[in-house]
Amino acid sequence: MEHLVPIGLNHYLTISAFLLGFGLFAVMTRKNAIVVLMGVELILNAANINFLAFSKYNGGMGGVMFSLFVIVIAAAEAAIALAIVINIFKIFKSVDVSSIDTLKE
Amino acid sequence: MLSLIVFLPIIAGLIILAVPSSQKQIIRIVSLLAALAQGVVAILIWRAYDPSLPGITAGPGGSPLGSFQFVEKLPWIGLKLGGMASLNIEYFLGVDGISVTMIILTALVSAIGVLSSWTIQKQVKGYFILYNLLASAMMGCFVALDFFLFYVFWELMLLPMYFLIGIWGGPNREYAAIKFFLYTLFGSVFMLLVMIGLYFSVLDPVTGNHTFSLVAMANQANYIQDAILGPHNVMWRYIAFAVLFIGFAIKVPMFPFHTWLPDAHVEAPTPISVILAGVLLKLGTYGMMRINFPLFPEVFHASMYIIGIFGAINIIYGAFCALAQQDLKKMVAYSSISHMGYVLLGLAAGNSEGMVGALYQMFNHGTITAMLFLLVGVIYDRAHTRQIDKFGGLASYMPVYAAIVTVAWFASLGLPGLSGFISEALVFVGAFSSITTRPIAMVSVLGILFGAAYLLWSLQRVFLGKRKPDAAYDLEVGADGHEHIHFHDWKGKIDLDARELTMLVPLVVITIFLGIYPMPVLGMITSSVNKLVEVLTPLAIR
Amino acid sequence: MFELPSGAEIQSIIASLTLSVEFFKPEIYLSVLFMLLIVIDLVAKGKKNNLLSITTLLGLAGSIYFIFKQQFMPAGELFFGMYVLDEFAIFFKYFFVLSGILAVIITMADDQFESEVKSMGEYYALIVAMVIGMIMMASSADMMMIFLSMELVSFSAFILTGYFKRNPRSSEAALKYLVYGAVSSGLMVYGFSLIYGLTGQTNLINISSELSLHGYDPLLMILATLLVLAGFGYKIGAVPFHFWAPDVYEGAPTPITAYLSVASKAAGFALLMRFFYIAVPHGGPVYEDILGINWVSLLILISVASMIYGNVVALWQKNVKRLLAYSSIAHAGYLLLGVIVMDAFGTQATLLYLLSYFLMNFGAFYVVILIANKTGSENLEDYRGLGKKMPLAGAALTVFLISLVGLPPTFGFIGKLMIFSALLSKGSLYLWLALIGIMTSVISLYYYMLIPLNMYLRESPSSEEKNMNPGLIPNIIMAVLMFFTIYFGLFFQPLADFAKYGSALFGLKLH
Amino acid sequence: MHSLIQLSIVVLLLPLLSFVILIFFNRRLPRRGDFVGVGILGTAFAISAYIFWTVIVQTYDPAFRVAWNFTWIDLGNVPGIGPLTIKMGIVIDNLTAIMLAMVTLISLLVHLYSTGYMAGDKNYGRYFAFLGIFTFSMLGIVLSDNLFSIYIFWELVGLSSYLLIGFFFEKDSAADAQKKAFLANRVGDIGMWLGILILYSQFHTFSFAEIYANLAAGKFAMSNAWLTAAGLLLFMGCVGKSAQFPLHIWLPDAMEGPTPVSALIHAATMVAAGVYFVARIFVLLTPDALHVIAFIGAFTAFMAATIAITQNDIKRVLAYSTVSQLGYMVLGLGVGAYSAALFHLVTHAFFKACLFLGSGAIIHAMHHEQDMRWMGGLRKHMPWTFATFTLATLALAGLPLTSGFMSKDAILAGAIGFANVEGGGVYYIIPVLGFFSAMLTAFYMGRQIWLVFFGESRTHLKPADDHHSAHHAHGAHDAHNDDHHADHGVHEVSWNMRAPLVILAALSVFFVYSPNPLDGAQGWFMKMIKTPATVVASYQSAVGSGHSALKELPSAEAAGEHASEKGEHTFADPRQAELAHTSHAAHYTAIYISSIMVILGITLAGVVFVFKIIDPDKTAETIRPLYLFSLNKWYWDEIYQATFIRGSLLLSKMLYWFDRNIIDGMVNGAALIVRNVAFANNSFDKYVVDGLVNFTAFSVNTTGAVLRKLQTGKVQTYVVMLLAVVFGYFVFYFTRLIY
Repeated sequence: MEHLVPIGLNHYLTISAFLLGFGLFAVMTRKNAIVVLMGVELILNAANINFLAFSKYNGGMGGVMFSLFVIVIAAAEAAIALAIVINIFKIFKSVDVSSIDTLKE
Repeated sequence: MLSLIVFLPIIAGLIILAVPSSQKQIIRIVSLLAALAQGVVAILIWRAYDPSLPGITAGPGGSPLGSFQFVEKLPWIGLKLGGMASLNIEYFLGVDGISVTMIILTALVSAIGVLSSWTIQKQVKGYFILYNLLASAMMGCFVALDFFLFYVFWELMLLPMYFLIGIWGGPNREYAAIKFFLYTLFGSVFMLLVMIGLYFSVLDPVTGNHTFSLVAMANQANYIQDAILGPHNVMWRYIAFAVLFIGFAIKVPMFPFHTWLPDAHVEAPTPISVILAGVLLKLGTYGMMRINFPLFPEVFHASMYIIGIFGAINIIYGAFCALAQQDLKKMVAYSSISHMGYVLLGLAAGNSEGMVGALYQMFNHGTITAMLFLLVGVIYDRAHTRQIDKFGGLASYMPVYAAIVTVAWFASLGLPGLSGFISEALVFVGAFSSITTRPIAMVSVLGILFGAAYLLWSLQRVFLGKRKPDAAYDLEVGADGHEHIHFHDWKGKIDLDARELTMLVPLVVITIFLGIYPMPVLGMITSSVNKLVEVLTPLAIR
Repeated sequence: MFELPSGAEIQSIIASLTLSVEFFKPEIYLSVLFMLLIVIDLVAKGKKNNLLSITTLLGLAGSIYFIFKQQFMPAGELFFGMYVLDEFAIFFKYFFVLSGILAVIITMADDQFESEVKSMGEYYALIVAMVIGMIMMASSADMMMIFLSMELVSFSAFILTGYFKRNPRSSEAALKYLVYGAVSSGLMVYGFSLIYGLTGQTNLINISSELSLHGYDPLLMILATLLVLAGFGYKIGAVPFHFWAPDVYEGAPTPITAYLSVASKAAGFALLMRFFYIAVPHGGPVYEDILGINWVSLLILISVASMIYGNVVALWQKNVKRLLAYSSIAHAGYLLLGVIVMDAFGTQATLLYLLSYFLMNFGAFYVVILIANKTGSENLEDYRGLGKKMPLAGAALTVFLISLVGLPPTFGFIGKLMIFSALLSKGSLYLWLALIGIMTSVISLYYYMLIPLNMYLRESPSSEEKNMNPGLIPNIIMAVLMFFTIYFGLFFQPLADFAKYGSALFGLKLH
Repeated sequence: MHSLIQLSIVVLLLPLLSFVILIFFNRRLPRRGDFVGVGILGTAFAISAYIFWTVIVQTYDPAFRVAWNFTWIDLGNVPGIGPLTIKMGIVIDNLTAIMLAMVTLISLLVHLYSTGYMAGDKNYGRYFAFLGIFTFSMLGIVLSDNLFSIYIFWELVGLSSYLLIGFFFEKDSAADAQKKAFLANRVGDIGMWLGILILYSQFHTFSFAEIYANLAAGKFAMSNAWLTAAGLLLFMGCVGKSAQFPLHIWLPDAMEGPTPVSALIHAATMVAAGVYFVARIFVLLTPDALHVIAFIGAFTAFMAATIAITQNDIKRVLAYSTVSQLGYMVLGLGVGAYSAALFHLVTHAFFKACLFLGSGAIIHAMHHEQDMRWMGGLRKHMPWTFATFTLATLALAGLPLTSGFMSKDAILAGAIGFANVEGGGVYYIIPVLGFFSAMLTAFYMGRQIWLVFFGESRTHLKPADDHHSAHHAHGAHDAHNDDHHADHGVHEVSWNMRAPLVILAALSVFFVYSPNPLDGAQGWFMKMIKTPATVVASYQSAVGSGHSALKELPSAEAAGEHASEKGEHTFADPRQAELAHTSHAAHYTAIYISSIMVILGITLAGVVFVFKIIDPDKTAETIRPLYLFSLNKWYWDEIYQATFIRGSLLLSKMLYWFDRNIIDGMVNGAALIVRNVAFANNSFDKYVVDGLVNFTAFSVNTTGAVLRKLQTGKVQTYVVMLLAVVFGYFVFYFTRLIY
């Protein structure tokens, strides 16, 4: 087992970077509003991982606290978002983000 | 006293604001009274003015007193700026020879403007409110000695003018209004930067703070050596001078920034044309004399030649364009471009004769052009056209009108015995005496000829000869067997009526009197101009 | 790995908390107001909208008292450095409360609410919530606090934007706002996390000391700052983070548009200034040696882009609300000019400009609402001939627009004057910025003047004589706003002094 | 203040008074107030006669001079110059006294005459008012002691002539003529003004006395060429007023005015003002300038004479003869025959006025028929006119015993002398032209007398389609009978028109001026008016030689220069002494030649018109090109029309186009293009375009158009762009960091 590299900061950071990338990708490409919002969640969680990893590696509880708050915020955001999306669906009869572009230029 | 003369019209405007808009007559009378009151104050100032005090720069001890007159100096804004020194703005009014003439001119022209506004029927209330606002702003520009204050008044003129042209103007008024607005604004916004730059470069000798006071700025000793516009920053000083000059030149208007003027004039209602030509254009050259040149004397001295050339271009170019006009009012507009060229030339001369001539030309052009526009308005009211070839032979049927027109036209072409001549003569004398502008003067003299050409030609086509076949009026043989003239849908008097005469006669009298005996005006300005020349001449030459 | 705190520690913690509460009164008060409003709404079941609005007005007005009391308290940290109380914060507290009040007033004047929604319900509560959030934004000294308060503001804003549930434009605006806001705040948080990683600190002051102490990896730092800036930029609606703004401003209920364009922009600036002045090193030798990585240049870029983009695109707008939206982007640019100067004078200029913007923008939107009430439209064409029909509104709008252009004798001119003075006080260094500002403001004159042009110079196609008088109270309010816009244009001493007072940032003396 | 000065001021102001009274009140006064005009002028003449008496007869002193001035404009203490004022003033010397008397007298006579001639005109009162202001300004010129006031009155004279030429302004021809006259004069005035400016820029004064003093003291800092230029430029004023070539074109057209006006202004006084002015500035004219002046004078005299031969309009003949005679005077000044020229000025004034008034009487009698071809046989009908007219004609032709003879011979003598002094060669052109013109003068005057007074009346020959114009000479030949112009009631004019004729005729007899009919030099005039000492030569000596102006002068000149350097100033400039001497010597030769010439001319006229030995029409046909050339006045009008007038009008049109399209377009930033684009877009983009005038609307506008496309309305694109920006900026710094 000793030939296995212990999991270090870099691994966390890489994962969070990937998460961020996925999140942004989802936000940019997915048509379905719900998926877009999931992308946003991914972004936030990427941040969370960073916070936790950093707080693990350079001590201090700040990161942990921060990530807790981020999670809470994410939840609230999701609630509001869903409410708005539902409202959108009521009106536009679709949740296709890319098709909702009456306001432009 | 100065505050009074500045704010009288605004007070009138506020009163009018209270008057219900149906009471047109009351509104008119209120503004007329305001204008007359302004005139009275102007006369008082003129009487009480002491020609011996030079003005331009501070008197003994760095205070404006003893150099300027009727000084009113109150602290207005005194801010502690974060980190920096404080921002001091003063409510600082005062007159010297340069401004006192302009004050009188402004009072005169705005009073006449009110009279000629009598015919305005559409939205009288709004019209007179804006008109009074404009009158105040103009007056303010001439008496303000604090750059900030000056700038406020300067910008304050734009909006009323914009609406006065835009709402009460001719068919193409929107275009003319917006064009006027943007040109002049473009000219002035950059002035703002220069103003701030100057603020940071000048210290008030008395208080030791930065100051907007033009009096302090006019004294090179008050500049911080290596401030942004201090004596060491030669490049920036040149740029600042150019920026200011363009800003004022647009108002003058100087070629090639003049194209707003014909449009504005053609569209504007008569009284506004009168104000525009009578006073607003003067603000450009006044600004040069009060701000642009004294603050940057060495730059001025370096650029006299260029300014002179632009003056010459204005003179001749304007005259030629006037020669080509079919619209009488447009012709007059171009003629004022040409005449303001004389002012520029006189300023470029940089010596007393030239500057006195320029200032006097400003005054005379104010009165004469006002007269011209009023006269054009008279015929436009009657015939609803200004096309030169739509008339002919009017002199036979409107003798009084024709007589006054002849006086005005000849005054405009600089006939001796009428005020225009003396100023033009002085301008030429000055421009020729200065080595720098001598060749320019030689060329500009042609302006006299072409001026005569377009004026006489138009005079002939409109008033002499016989009625043109497609003229804008009919002839009918009256009861007494003589031919009479008849304008379509014009009920009023054919020849000038009382109101028009009351507007025109004073101007005619002034024109003739000042043409024979100019000292009443010259006496007031000479000492200031001499001082100005002294300020402008670098020590090397002095 | 953590050991539980001893009783003594807990004692001290509680003590400091109770101490902090002393300095936290306005926020608490406002939170109470917030809940009160919800309760009232539940009780009075939306029958009496006036009841709600009046309560809100009084409540907000009341909060001024507490803020006023805070003026005499010593500046300092609260809640373990999470939160600060300083002149800067107090300035913005006043600012936000007043803007909240104005937002309520405007709302009361807007007839659209009758047609669009049954009850005002939580509307006013949310406005108050926004006020709280923004106040906290202005006073938070810790990244966590920043994030929380920002989200509080954003969420309330999302809901308010979509408040007209049955109106597609409103809902669409809400969605866009939401997505865009979520993404950019997400990026911001990620940036925060990176900074945390660099420094191990969340408190701004500690961060800056850490950074200047140990230096940092410039690449990571710039990335972090960019991400953070994305978050702030989205709040202040500056190019290139502005994309949400026009759509949201157009779609949202007009009072909310006004509110967002003034208040939440101001909150963004509060954050921006605090963060850039305190957290990240700037000025001085500290950042000279870091391979020319220069936040100021970044801000310059943004502000220039905003000024040009906002003004140029506004030329093409036919809808007044949208036109004002673009103009607000441009104004973000002008405000940034003040920030760029990075000294007390600059801050003062920015704050003063915010004040002027507050007056004239609210005024403009107010008149727009009144006109929309009568004509039911916000398109330029429908403004034709209004000058005659609603003389006071026309005059007022003209004054506000002139002020927005920045012509004397209006407050807007003073704002511009101060900004440009601040730039020129640095000699010819920022002259070119001032030039761009001047040029663009000449452009802006054009599209602003289109509105008076239509109102006065054009005749209205329909000459039917319906009563266009907006009513007594609106007229008075308009008149007052107009009066102040001009009055402060001539006698701006008190406000300028106030801005000077506000420019003292958390004890640290700006150079 | 000298009593004469006071009187002269009164004389000066009286006509102005009459102008003011008449212009405002003529309709209220009986007879439209003509008696006011006549009365006032009578007084004025009486006073100036008194002045004349005191100056010329009592103080019989060539050097007599009184002056007075007052500060008109005070420019205060001018930096670099010190106290600076512009003064107005009056100077009275012999010349002034004579001119005063002459002007007031002729003016009075014309007033009197006009009461008959203009009777019944609807603007009768205004007419006298205009005469008044003219007399005022003319007297102003005469009395001025400085260039500035001369320039002022100069222009005022131009104004009054403008007003009077266009008195019948309903006639387009009159309106054209007045404009033409004013503009032609303006051209001259510009030159004059520049000349004044040159002198002022040196001495900061306008006063003759001071300028001459400074010049004599050699204070003229510019090169001598500038002085010549100044002289010639000042002379341009004379070219304009005195209708010298190339500005002579206005005078004939000026005959559109009422005939008495032509007599007063365009024959006797105003046109003479130019000569008077040159006399005033005579002392500062450099030899070079004088040469140019002499040649211009000679050429004008000759050209006008050739034109006068073929004109058919009775007034035009006189007009051209006036031009020709003015040419003589200018020639005289040019050759240095100072007093002779002025002498001719005076004599010519009287007999030419007489001729014009006579022609006026004829026209009046002929019911405004002016074409000599339709006159004839009038001597029976109007003997008085005939007698006076003939006498004046003889004077003009320069037959002995007339005043014209003396003055003209004096000039010609001067010309010969001049040619001798200058050493012959081209300079002999001047006397030759002079004599030849003398012959032509005799010829055309003979023609006129014959056509008008002798033979049978040809009124009935007048073709119907010929509208009073001398231009359609060919209309003369297809004569078909209709007698709508039958000469019913051609009769002698009334006394108030006859009296002036008689007086003026009397004044063109020799003994008025000199006891000796052959030598004017013995007359009081030549004794009183002496050639003044030039200030140029002394300037030479003061500044030292080496000036181009003198290099060309012959040895006599150079010798004289040294003389003057030694400082004997009997004649400041020895050249003048030389001239005086030679011209005196040439006196009798001049008499002989000119008499021969005159007689030649008259006989030729007789041969052609009286005895019809040579048929004028046939000769005209044989030398048709020459004939037309003369008839069409050397085509000057056409040339000017084609070049200057057309040219400047065209230029003005071009410039205006330039203004509207280029300048405006440039400043508006290709507004045209964009406006079209804008019209396509919507109604008020036009204002977007023109609104953004000052920095190239086009670019701004299109950038706007492009940028707004970024706002796609799709939230995801927004996010993409956001990230793109962040990433791009990041990459930018990344690269900055790596390299």
